Amino acid sequence: MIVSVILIPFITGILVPVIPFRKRWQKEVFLETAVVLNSILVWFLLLHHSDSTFLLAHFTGNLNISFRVDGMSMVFAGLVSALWPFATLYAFEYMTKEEHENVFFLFYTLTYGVTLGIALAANLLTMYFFYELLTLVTVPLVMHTLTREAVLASRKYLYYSLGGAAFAFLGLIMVIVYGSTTDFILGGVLDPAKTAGKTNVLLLIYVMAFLGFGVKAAVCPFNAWLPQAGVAPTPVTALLHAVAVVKSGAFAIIRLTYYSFGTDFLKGTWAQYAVMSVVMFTIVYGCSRAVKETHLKRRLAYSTISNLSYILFGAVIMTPLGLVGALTHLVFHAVMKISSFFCAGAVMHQTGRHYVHELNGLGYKMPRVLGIFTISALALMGVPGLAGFVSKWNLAGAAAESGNPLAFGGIACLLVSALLTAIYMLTIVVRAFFPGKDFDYRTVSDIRDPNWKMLLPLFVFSIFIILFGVYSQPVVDFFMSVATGVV
Amino acid sequence: MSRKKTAEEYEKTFAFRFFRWLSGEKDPYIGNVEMQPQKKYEPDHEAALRREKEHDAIMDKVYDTGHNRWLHLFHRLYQTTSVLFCLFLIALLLVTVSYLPANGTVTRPVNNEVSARYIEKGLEETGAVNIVAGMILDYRAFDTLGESHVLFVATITVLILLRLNKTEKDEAEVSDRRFEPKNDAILQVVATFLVPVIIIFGIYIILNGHLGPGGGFSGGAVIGAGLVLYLNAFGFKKTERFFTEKTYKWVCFFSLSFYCLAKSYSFYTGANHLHSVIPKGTPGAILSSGLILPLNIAVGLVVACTIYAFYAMFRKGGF
Amino acid sequence: MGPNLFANYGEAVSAILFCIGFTNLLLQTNLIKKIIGLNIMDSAIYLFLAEKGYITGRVAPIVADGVTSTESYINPIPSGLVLTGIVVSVSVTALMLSLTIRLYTRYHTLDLDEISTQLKREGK
Amino acid sequence: MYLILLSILFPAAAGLFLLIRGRTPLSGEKGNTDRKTLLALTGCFLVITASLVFASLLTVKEGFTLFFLTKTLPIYFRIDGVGRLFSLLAVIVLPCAGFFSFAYMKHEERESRYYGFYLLVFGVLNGLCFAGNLITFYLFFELLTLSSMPLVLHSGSKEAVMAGLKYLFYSLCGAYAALFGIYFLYQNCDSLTFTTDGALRASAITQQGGFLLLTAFVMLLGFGVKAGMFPMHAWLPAAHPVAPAPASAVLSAVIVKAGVLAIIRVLAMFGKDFLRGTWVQSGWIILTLVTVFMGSLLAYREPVLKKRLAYSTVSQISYILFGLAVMDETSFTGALFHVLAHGFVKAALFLCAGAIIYKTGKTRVEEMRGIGKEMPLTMWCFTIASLGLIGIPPTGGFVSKWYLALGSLESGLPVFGVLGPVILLLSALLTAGYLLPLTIHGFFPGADYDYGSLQKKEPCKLMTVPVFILTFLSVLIGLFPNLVDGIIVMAAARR
Amino acid sequence: MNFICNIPFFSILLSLFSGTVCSVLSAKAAKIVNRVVILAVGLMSAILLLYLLSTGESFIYWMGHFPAPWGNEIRAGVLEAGMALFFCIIMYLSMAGGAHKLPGEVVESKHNLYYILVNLLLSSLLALVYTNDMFTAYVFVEINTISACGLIMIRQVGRTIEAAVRYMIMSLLGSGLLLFGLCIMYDLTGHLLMSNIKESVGLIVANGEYQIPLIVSVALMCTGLCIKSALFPFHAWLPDAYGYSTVSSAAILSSLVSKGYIFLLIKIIYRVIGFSVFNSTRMIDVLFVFGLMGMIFGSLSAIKENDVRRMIAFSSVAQIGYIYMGFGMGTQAGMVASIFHILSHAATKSLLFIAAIGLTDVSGGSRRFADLTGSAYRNKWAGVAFTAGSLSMVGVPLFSGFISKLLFAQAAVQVEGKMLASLIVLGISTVLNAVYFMKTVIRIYTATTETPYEGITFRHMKAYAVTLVFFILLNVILGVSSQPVVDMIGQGLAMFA
Repeated sequence: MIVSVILIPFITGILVPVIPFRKRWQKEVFLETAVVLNSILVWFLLLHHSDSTFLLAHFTGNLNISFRVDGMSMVFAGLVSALWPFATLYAFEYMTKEEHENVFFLFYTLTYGVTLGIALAANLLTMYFFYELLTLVTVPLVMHTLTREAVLASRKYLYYSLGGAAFAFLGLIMVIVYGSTTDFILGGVLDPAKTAGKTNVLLLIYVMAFLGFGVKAAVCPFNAWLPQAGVAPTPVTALLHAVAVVKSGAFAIIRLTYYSFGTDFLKGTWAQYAVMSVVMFTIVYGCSRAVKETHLKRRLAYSTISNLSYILFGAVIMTPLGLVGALTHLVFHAVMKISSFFCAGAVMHQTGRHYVHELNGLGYKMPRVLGIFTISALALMGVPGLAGFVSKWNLAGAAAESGNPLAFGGIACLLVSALLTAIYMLTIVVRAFFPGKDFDYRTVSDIRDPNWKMLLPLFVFSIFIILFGVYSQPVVDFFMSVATGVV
Repeated sequence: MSRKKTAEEYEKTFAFRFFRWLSGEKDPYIGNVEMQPQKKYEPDHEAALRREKEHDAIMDKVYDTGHNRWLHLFHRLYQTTSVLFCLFLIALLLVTVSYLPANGTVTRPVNNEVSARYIEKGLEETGAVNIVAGMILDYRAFDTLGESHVLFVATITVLILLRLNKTEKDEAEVSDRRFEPKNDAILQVVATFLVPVIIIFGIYIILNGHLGPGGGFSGGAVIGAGLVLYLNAFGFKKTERFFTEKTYKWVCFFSLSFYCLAKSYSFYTGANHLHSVIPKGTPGAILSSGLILPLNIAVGLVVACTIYAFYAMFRKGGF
Repeated sequence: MGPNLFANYGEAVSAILFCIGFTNLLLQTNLIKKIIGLNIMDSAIYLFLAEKGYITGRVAPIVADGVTSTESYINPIPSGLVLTGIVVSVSVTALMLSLTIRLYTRYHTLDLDEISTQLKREGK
Repeated sequence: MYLILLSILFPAAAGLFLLIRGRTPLSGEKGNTDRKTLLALTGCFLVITASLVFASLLTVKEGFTLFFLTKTLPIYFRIDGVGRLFSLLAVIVLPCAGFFSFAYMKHEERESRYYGFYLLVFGVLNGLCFAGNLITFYLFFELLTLSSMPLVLHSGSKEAVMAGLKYLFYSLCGAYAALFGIYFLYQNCDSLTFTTDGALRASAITQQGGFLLLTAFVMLLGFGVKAGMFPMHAWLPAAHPVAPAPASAVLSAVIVKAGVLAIIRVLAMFGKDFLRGTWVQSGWIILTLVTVFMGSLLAYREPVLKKRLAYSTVSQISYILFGLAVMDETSFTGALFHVLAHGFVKAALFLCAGAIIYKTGKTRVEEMRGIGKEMPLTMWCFTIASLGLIGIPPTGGFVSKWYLALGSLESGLPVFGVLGPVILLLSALLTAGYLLPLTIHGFFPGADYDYGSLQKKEPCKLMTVPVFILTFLSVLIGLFPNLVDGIIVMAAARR
Repeated sequence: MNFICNIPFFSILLSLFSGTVCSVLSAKAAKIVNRVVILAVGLMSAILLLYLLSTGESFIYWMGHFPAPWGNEIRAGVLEAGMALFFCIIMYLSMAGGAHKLPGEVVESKHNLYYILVNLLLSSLLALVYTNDMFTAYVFVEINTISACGLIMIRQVGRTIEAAVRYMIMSLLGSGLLLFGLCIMYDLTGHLLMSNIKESVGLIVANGEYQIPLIVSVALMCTGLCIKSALFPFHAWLPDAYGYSTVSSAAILSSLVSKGYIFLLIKIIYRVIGFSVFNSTRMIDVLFVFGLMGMIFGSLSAIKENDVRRMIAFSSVAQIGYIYMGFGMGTQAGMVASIFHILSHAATKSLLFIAAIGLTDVSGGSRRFADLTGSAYRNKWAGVAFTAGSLSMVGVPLFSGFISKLLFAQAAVQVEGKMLASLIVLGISTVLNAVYFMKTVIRIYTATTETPYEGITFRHMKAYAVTLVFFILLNVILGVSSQPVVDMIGQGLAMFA
């Protein structure tokens, strides 16, 4: 069952170029059906999960590839499978203007499977395996346009990701050698008997592994790939570089911190301070770069960098509440960012405009898209009543509760970042809706909102943003039970 | 003495900026947050190619040994360090040598049961009077098999390097005629006398390999020297009558095959503790010591041909 | 310094020769000199081996008059090794020489650095 | 309960309705009838909202929780004394300025957008006043910033947009600084519901006292941004002049007061006893005094009328903040009184300035010689309001400043107890210095004034009546401070 | 004695003999002979491996009629048999994959000479693997060196001949040192057979005599073999030699020849000096440091390289650094990792060389990156194979490179003092690997609109494509079911002791 949800996307993806579809809509229906079915299957699996581990294969020694559904997997798998059908729907419309559709959908669907693999992995090795695989299946997507820019971007993406994985690998080794098992167990698996006297080395390796996985999560010195990867088609940027790929990085870090090394081992050590400082710096850095950036998607990408570090900030607080904060932001940010990316994509698709200064006055011609963009912008800023506020509240609350002085500074960083978020998001909104006195409306006269395939996901996402904003209780409760290990 | 500043000067002062901020006239994002179009990324193939060329040019310069001062300096440094390295190595080895067992004494570890048995039982077990020959062709025959193949593979590489194809060969022939000695009367006369002697001596060494100093390699080398002398005196035309590449090929092939097969048989029987049908013969007689004599002959043939082949190759690139 | 440096004068000489040959092989840019270095190096080793086999007052291990006692002959093994070594050395020298010839006919120089420079110029 | 909700949601819904209905940018071209319906609708909405607010002010006693954001964060509404006071100010000023703008906005584009946001602001303000806990308050505080920003940049000129953004980002900066404090308050309080005398846990004070003081200071600074307190005052002089005059009036009279309200709330959360005598108090007083003096000084040298008024606002709001910072009952009363007094006066002044600009197009003070001859009614109102701002006896300003000075002297603070009143007086002198010349030159243009070209330019009723009302109110509370006292006492007691 | 025990002897002699035979055959016949011999030897090795696994004991085989201290011996254990099998597989695939290039690069009349060299190389590799005698090892090292040199310069362009000269010089230095070390060792012990030397060494160590000569001898032998296997500071000859020779040669050289020397070094460590004695010398630290430096500097040079084959060659320097790092750890686990890496690197590097040739073929024969742009679309099979090889090199799970990385890291963790250094360098080196390999992969998948070169389809390169598929399979098998292999290596090492 677990394997099937990973395999179905693989099979579907491979079938896309193989089956000779006569009409485009047939392909669309086929893909969408498969994806939706798979999502339903995933949700069914999550809701009716058993605690048993499914062993797929022995790798070497006591290392094996196995899958299991636990709280964290439920969060991530649920999130991914909820977003994917919408993203696919959106992609159909978006890709009408792009080439080599089949290759695109092949890898796009493969990525679904791989991401689920990361989510459902039962041990560190399996996760690492899918993590590397994720890099590989997403590279063709980044390269898709095959322009020089795209090639440079994907090259950079590969360097960074593989390089990061190399260091994450060291963490894996530590867990294999010093842990009692590589399975994920909340609270960590390190064996105190083995680690005695080696604490500092382990901490050093933890920091390395953190930064290694952090490459995917675009932690500061290693974030350069993400804005560049924005050359990919928007469905990719939106879903992968705002959700699936980068969140896998964050997810992996959470797994590493909470489920492998264990917070008891890490809390209060220099390692925690080190990673927390890095994360805090990234929060501010990402935002500042976003303010400076004039390319719409790249600006959003920088915003993603900053927001990912919110998640990591929650994770490195290393308390259950911190984990709750991280998970909340993991999920909510996904919805907000995918929504804003889709808006950006819709604008690009409809108008071909890529730069922020080209968006003047579009608000009157694409009110739906930009209205939704405004909502997601406000949510990202953290206006109360929208999803972003809840997650920030949880994060900051956890930081304040932790009593860690550096975490207090982290709250300040969050707020500075919120201010910068306001700057870079609202300037867009203001431009779109208040183009200025001498704006010539004729330049936008033949622009209109996109069709339903693009709008439907947008509407759904904005509804979710508001819903999470005003009524997040059940979700947060669920996260709480994940963080305390009840689920 | 103070004077009134001009407006421009004033605008640069701290006071002006402070006051501007105080009165709320400074806009922090004018010029900062304002969106300016960025330059679009242009793929630049030309530049890449140019870079590559420049790189090559630089490399050229680096490798230009005549004119590169740094390279000279580097060479100096390299030479000095090499000499120092050599001295260091000498010192190291001398120290090592000084700790080695003393030379010429019987008590050294070298003189153990191994050499003792070779000397004591060698005659009996191999049938060779020359214990060294017995050792290399019987006790440690695998080494020697390898060794002959070293020679073989060396000739192969020399062939690869220097053998010419048909057209080149003709040219080489012409230049060979022009530059090499030919029809030198003294040489020819002396060679007429010497060559048979040399070759017979070589054959003697080969045949007596198991009885006294000598063996296939040395004898073969002597024969080869005789052949080379013959070639020098009479030229390729004469030698080609009896020794061509084909001859060489087949001689080598048969000798080595024989060597291989014979030794295979010997090893096989030895390892499987089978009785070898090859008789040891009477020690001291020509026809004795089992396989050693035929092997010496085979090796001698190969070596003789190879020595000659080396010479021919070096001189002309063919036979 | 150990006790046997002067007792082992033969080995000492071979060590020095070895190093000279080694350095020549490493250092000289002229290919022929390199080959000479190689030969010096090999010869040093043969000298070393010969010294190993030698025992004062004994003769070469060729059975004379049926005497097969250990006391009368020197150790035969190093001699055998030297024989093998010589052949290897010959082969290698031949190979090196033919390589040299080949390079010389092509580049008209024996200087390895010069050859490298010309090669780089060729660009292939 | 429903009244409160209605008084918040109705204007908001009405505003949204106007926004969506009239989103085409060229709606002005559709002719007069269209505009009339728009005005009529807006008028109705304003009146209905105002009556709803009055009704809720009078009837609602109980607080209620609307829903929970997360388990521990309820959206909670309650009407208490302070809220009532501010709500009163809002419910008077907003309709006045709204009706004023019917005339003023005649020639502007996209009126519907303006009114839409205006109504939104109204609703949000109501929410702000009625908020019963810090989170609810913060929610509306943010929304206030967001919804009032379009009013600032309405004209759409480059300066306006820039000023609007500046306003936005300054306010958000303040709001986030405040949010920083809220996180820690949340950690160290049992609940975020407003109290009167400090909600901090005793254990928290002993353990983290120093840090909480820092938090308090950050919060004060943060909310101080909205109130134009010294280091972050720069948005005010940028935003006021570019906004339409009625919008400036609302900004200056009401929205800026939101910062004051916020600070009162924060003060109550931390408790005066916790802050009194600490470095936070002294630092805060210094900031307010600097602001008071600096604002007046800047206003004094400013040639553009609306900008001069803006600087004046900077200065005056810090009067209020000073009153709060002294943390004395009397000065607190003075501060609350000044909220009302300044609110009416400043609204009146801005509306006058708007009328002048609308009629004559003059913006700089030196152009306004003889303006009193052209627009006598307006200028009379302007003069009376000026007197109120300076603090000449019959007006409300006198009463408030009296209380402020008195409270400061009573408080027994070491240096500031005396220094405060001195600076207040100095500032009052400066106020006189920057406001009265306008009156003097307006009515007595001097011998070389060309009376031949003089023509009456008195604006229409829609403009004058709101100015009258506001001026009248400002005098009224000065003459009969007891009218307000009731509310203020209630506020001081129940806060 | 079981008949199967003759297999090592048979396989060595068969390949030697086939070399001789090829000298009189035509090119075509020689090729067939060559293939058949490799296959036969491979098959025999497989049988031997199975036999050894079933008995679980190694055996000694007399080369002649005389027992241990007198006669010559060869010895076969699990590790030896496995290596022999693996070498045969790699060699066969390399020959098959590069066969189509041979006619273009080598004169027709010299083809049979080429096959002679390959056969002799195989025999020397087998002898190095099986031998139990130091001097025999030396002799076959020489055969190996000369035939490798022949393989380099069989394609006669200036570069290869120069490279061959450089290769020969370095190799001869190496052999000289090896021989000298060997002589000293002989002087100290009086034996040439490995097992006997080991006994004597044990005695020497126990007595405390001759410490300095012993260490110097070990150092000389190690240095000699390091030079021959192109450990970092001695790698100058390598890029040209691998980069310009004909493709089969490059594949064989990089994956087998240097590995033969390394395997000999392992034998020396285990069977001659003894693992513990070796570890007590400072030699392992030296190896460790140079290994680490090789990992870094090899990769750095590869990054700077503008020629795809030279880049792959430089990558070999880095990979050999990995192997020596494993030696340097001085633990059994490190050794297992190194040996596994020998296998994995051999499988990967030859794949890369052969895939690279496919790519350059469809780019007008140029190896510059600028010309390779988009070549993976022109030759899909080579593109995929190159990608797979690169991923393996970078250490992506599913491929063999990952397992060796895993083993190295696991081994490193167990060594107190060297853990951090090796882990960090491992990480950095992976990053560097990623940089240059992924650069290439992206480059070959970058589409170009106008290209003067024509693509090639499956029909024109069946053998080539099939070879590539086999290579990839080999990689994946090593990567997925590595456990048996690792077990086997452990078992083999246990038999060594």
